[in-house]
Amino acid sequence: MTTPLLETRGVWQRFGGLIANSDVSISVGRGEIVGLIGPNGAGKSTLFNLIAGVLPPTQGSIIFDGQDVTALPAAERCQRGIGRTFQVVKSFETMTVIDNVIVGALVRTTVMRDARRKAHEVLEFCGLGPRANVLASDLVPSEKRRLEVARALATEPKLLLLDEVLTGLTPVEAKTGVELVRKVRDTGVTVLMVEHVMEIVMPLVDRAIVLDLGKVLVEGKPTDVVRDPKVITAYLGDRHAVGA
Amino acid sequence: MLSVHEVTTAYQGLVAISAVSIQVAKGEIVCVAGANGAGKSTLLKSIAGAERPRSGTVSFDGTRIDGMAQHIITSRGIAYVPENRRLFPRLSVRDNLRLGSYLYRGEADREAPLDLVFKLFPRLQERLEQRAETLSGGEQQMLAIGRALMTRPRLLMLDEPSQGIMPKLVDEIFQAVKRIRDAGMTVLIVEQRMSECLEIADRAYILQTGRVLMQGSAAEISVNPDVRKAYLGL
Amino acid sequence: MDTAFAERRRRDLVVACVLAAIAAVVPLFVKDVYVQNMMVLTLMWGALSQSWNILSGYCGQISLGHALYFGLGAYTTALLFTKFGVLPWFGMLGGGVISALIAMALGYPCFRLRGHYFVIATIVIAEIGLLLFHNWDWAGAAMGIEIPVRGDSWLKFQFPRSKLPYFYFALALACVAWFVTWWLENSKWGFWWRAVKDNPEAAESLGVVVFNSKMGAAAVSAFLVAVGGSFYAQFVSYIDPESIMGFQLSLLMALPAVLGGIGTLWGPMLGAVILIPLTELTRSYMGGSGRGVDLIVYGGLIIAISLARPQGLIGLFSFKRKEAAR
Amino acid sequence: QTSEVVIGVIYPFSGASAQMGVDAQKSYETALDIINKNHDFDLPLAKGEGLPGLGGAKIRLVFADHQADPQKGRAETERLITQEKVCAVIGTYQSSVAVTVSQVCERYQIPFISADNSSPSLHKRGLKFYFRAAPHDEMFSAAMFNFFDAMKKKGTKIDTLSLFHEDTIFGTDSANTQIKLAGDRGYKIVTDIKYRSNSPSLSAEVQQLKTANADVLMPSSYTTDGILLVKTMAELGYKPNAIVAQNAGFSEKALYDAVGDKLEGVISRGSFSLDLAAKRPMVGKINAMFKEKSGKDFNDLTSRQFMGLLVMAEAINRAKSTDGEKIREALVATDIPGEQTIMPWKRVKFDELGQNNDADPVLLQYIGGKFVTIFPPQAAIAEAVWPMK
Amino acid sequence: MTAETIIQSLASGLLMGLLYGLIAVGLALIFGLMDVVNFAHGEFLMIAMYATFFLFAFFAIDPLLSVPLVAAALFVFGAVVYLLIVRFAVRAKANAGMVQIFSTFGLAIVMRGLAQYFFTPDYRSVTHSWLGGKTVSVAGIFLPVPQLVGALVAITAFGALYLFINRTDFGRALEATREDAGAVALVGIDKNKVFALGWGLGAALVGLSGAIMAIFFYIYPDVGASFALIAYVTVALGGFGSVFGAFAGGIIVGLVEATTALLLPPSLKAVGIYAVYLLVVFIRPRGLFGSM
Ligand SMILES: Nc1ncnc2c1ncn2[C@@H]1O[C@H](COP(=O)(O)OP(=O)(O)OP(=O)(O)O)[C@@H](O)[C@H]1O
Ligand SMILES: Nc1ncnc2c1ncn2[C@@H]1O[C@H](COP(=O)(O)OP(=O)(O)OP(=O)(O)O)[C@@H](O)[C@H]1O
Ligand SMILES: CC(C)C[C@H](N)C(=O)O
Ligand SMILES: [Mg+2]
Ligand SMILES: [Mg+2]
Repeated sequence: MTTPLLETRGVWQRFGGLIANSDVSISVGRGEIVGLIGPNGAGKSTLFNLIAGVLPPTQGSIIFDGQDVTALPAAERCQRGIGRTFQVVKSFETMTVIDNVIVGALVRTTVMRDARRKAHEVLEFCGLGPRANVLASDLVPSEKRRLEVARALATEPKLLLLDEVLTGLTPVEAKTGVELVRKVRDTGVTVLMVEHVMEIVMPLVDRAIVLDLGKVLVEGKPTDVVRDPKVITAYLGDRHAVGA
Repeated sequence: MLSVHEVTTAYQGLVAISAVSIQVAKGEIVCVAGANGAGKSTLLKSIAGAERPRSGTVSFDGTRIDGMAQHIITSRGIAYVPENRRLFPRLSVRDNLRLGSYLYRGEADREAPLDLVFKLFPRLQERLEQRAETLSGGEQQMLAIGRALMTRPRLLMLDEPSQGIMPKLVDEIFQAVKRIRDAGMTVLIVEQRMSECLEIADRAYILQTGRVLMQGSAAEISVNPDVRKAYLGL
Repeated sequence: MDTAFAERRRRDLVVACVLAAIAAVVPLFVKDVYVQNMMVLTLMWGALSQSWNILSGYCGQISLGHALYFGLGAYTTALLFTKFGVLPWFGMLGGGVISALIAMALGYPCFRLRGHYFVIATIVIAEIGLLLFHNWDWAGAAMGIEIPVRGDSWLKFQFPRSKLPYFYFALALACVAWFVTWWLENSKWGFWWRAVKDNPEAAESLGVVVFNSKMGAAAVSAFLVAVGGSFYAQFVSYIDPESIMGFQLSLLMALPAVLGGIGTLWGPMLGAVILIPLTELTRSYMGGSGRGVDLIVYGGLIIAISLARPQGLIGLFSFKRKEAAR
Repeated sequence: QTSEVVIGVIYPFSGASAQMGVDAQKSYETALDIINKNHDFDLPLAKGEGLPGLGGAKIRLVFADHQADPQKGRAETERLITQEKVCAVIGTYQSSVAVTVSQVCERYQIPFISADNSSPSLHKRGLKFYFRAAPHDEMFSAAMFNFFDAMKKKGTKIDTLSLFHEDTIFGTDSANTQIKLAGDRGYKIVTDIKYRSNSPSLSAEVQQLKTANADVLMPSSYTTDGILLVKTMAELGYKPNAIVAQNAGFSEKALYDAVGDKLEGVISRGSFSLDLAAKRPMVGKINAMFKEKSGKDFNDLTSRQFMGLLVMAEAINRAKSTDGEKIREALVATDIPGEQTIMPWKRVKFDELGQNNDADPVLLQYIGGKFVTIFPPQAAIAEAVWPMK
Repeated sequence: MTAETIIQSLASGLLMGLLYGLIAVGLALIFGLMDVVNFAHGEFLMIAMYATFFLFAFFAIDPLLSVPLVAAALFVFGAVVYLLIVRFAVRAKANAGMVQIFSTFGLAIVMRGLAQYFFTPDYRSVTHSWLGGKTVSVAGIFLPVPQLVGALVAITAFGALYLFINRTDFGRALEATREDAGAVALVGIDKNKVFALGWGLGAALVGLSGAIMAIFFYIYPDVGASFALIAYVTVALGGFGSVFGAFAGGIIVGLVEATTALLLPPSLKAVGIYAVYLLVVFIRPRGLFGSM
């Protein structure tokens, strides 16, 4: 295999006395869908923030596409191909859905016509086509999460970081979501996703990384991971121990 | 205890729920389910007074509460945990919880429900001084429920409480809901995780595009073939 | 493609051209100098507010210190002309460039600030500018600068007896400010700015270089406002610090945009068309009493409009509604 | 013939100096009463009704508000000229506004009387339609230094001066003149404090004055700052030997109402003095008319405003026309003897720049609750009390 | 420059600073704690000064006695302004900040107009009062009694307000309402009541300062303008959301002003204040003690 697309090397993040990430070293290969799971507060979103460049890690480095991007600002990382969604959605509330997505598309082109076309494509792809001209503030939460994905996709990322975008869906809707992520991967995008719903994670991801208390607990095939007693105690609870 | 009668609510002319009627009896756990955009949240908002119904009535303990200001409805014993939680982001966990008991300020036992809250969510006790906005997603959900409990509601309304919660805790939250009911409260819960929810619920309603599609006891609903196909994905 | 969108942009342009054309012939019929003066002011404030709107409305960096750029434009022009004989046209350009540079230099530290901290920083910086000019003897200090007027001249852009040339310049300025906004609105910058206004963190994650977009908006905005200031110096032919750099001026620049619809294409112009005549007429026809009635009426209307139409008067025009929402 | 002659009066009627506008309004109305109605005063146009030269036409005043903004002053002047068809304009209190108002008048060939502006630069701009019957700050300041010279001759120690002036055009101009005169006449300025007008506090400024402790304190302040200055001086225990003020605030009733008890012996320049009533009884009567309208005695400003309108009306009457050029010619030919004014002036006669150089300023001293003329000797009715109490 | 000049200037600056702090603290409550901009703050002060003046002129009530009366009157006034105007401005969905700025700016103009209409633009002052003109001098340093009393009132008010905000449920409710006015109903708080009280309280504090100021300052319809900008800067310098910040901010502003007047031409003394503000926020974007 060639170099992984993303690697974190001994990444630490401290908030005052609290250690949100401690010595996290993970890697994500090209074309993979990797699930990042773990208890609430384990440091998953924090790790996303470090990868996307919202914060500089207290310690450690982040290698993307063979280059050390630790010192780069978020915008620059986006230009290099890291797209992300926010767990607590951050839509541009006074802009329409399509305009939200155009902002993303503008990283790759400055020709408005192209950006707009791209945005429409992405919206259709995410099933938000009919909502294109609605103000983002009028969307319901699940739509906003889809908008997050659409926006990130419009930046044509190599790596897409999805932070709980498939929550709050009925199981049937979740299946559509799963298909969507697969389609994304099929266009050549590598996906690193956080999700708590095992019904979604299990069938979707190629590999799962479990964080607990800021550290990598286990990683491996999803079917193996969910059988791991450590993961069951820390994360899944008894029901899933049998159910999975 | 709660009776929603033919309530219609619209957003700038766009009808989100129309002529929805539901009943919740004291001591029940009632689950409301339905697809995205079916109007579940709107229903809760209409009860809580966050949105004003265009027509229909909402009665609580025999008094009409539709049209009342939201804070009055809260003070009458309905606590509402909205989908987006609405914590006070820059206040500490402690202050968020204290504000929950604002209605009981000056009373000696204002912090009484705190024991229950910490028993249900010990994590909160560890994070008392942290600002709410820096909590992880799951922790925020716990705080939102905890804050609602501090208002000592008789009816607790939860909008998708399992969202963003780790599997182990989802169970715990549902168990907590059960314990909350056992502590004497009534619970109206909107959930996508129907199977888990139906396990603890007494009755359920299914909404579809703003109307009640189906209602019945939890047991009936969970074996209904249509529901199994359309909502449980089985 | 999004034809509805393209069509709306085209329609905006057509409407603007028609309005400009109508405006252009009005003074041929309206000969009253007072009314002409009012029209010049309306266009000028419309243009200023439109320029202010770029930084504060689109990019969301509320500045209540734009009087600084207005004053810099006016001073540059007046000083270059009176001290060095440089024609006002160059002064205008020079004032614009100086203001844009200063806006960026100030933006460097200021754009780290958020919310009220930023607003107050802009106020305070403009006040410092005012005080410096107030005490700068070479620049006339409190005495101000009187631009010697020697008869009609396009070269020197002075017309003691006619308002028309000023009117057409103000109209052109308003058109330029409008057009620049129109053009930027559907450009990378326009989108960046609105994204930065709504959520800088999300914008950053989508490749928007937040700092640069603020700097860009500040520069464009300051440049245009400075040209307005230069124009004002020529128009009044006398400037003194208080009347071209005072805090009131910064507020007045923001007011049309806010009342008309902040962050919208048409809002500032609409606001100016309503507000400026209102200001002038209340003062002229009620102010002479000395009893403050004009203030009561004027202030009352501001309260009424801002409460009745918080999104701006633009919302009254239903066909523009989507515009405002966009 | 015209039955009505319209004159524009342009003042600040709102904002920080609104009071000046309101007082001015009362003063102009008093003058109007005298012109339009029959009064037995030895003043131009007092006897008989209206302007005999125009067949008894009455004068009508149109007041306009310039809010202390030169641009608004200009716009209002244009409105007055073009819409209200005024044939003359009077104003403006603030010198900065007088700049633009006079420009407009020049363009429209409408005479402008700068009734109460005191900035010396105003008449030196080569305007043909600009006239000022009253003294300007150079004349006022010269009077002060003449007074110092006279006092020195009598053996009073006056060597050092402290200047204390506000930072707008009035204060700056005044201080510049005083600095120049002090240099010429060999006085030492030990501190020159330029302060921001309407400052919330003047403690630091006053402390510096106190430290310098010059023989004379020379303030050029408007009313607000004047009040604060005097109060702060008392608070900080600063009692100068003498205060010689460049009028403005120091001729306002409001200041004496507020802090009069601390101002016993203060000297201010002025162009008016109620003492004159002793010599010229009509002054007292006219003052009474004004007091009835405004509740105040005439002061330096309101008296100049009063005279401004009379001078203008007298010229229009002689011009027998409302044509601007004709009025201008009549103004150029104006020669009103001092006795026919309410001022201690020699006469009203304009030089080629439109300035009346015979408007002798006086110095007044505030003693026992009223102003007493102490200089120049020919007008004085009392000796200066020096040092002030 | 003598040592005496410097000490006297600093002492005067300190007293003035406490007064600035007192004026600012009402604003700190409205602006800093509720995040609502009040551009009519200076006019609130103006009204308070007029109230004191008329109590003195018509009923011969000494300003010192009118302190509580004026504070109470302003409390009602502030609450009414909130209920009649600001409540609607806060409700605006889009650009609520600007709507607040301009509705209160409109209010400021109306208040000036009304003051001019009813009170005329004349400059007024309270001509004699128990404290007026009294000065104590310590080792050659003069301390005017009105300002000393003002400083005392300021310190007391700060202390009381600090405790009130930080120790009572009302204070917490106020903060919560600022954080998310739409969410307080979830815990049974009536945001209008909280805000009306907050405005009342803020205005009452301005009332305190107005009554004290009336003893030694002149009064006219535009008098607020001189203090408004300083008050905004003071609050921001101290940091939004902090009562203590407004207190510290006031003192710093007073001292800086006095110092600048010694070092630069006094007409530039405000530059010192502004420069210090900029310096502080460039280093600490949240002001000295700000929480937001
Ligand atoms: N800015 C911050 N300051 C202090 N603590 C923080 C901050 N951001 C995050 N934390 C803490 O760091 C820990 C990790 O948070 P993070 O958001 O990464 O968790 P998570 O794994 O995404 O959890 P969830 O699944 O609930 O979203 C949490 O305990 C959180 O409270
Ligand atoms: N603030 C709003 N403005 C306009 N339309 C809205 C708003 N909130 C909800 N809607 C519309 O009302 C309908 C019902 O929304 P609601 O939030 O009640 O659905 P829901 O069943 O809770 O969906 P979800 O499962 O996604 O939470 C949707 O079609 C939605 O688009
Ligand atoms: C004292 C006043 C007569 C001076 C006047 N305000 C001016 O500026 O000219
Ligand atoms: Mg997370
Ligand atoms: Mg919902």
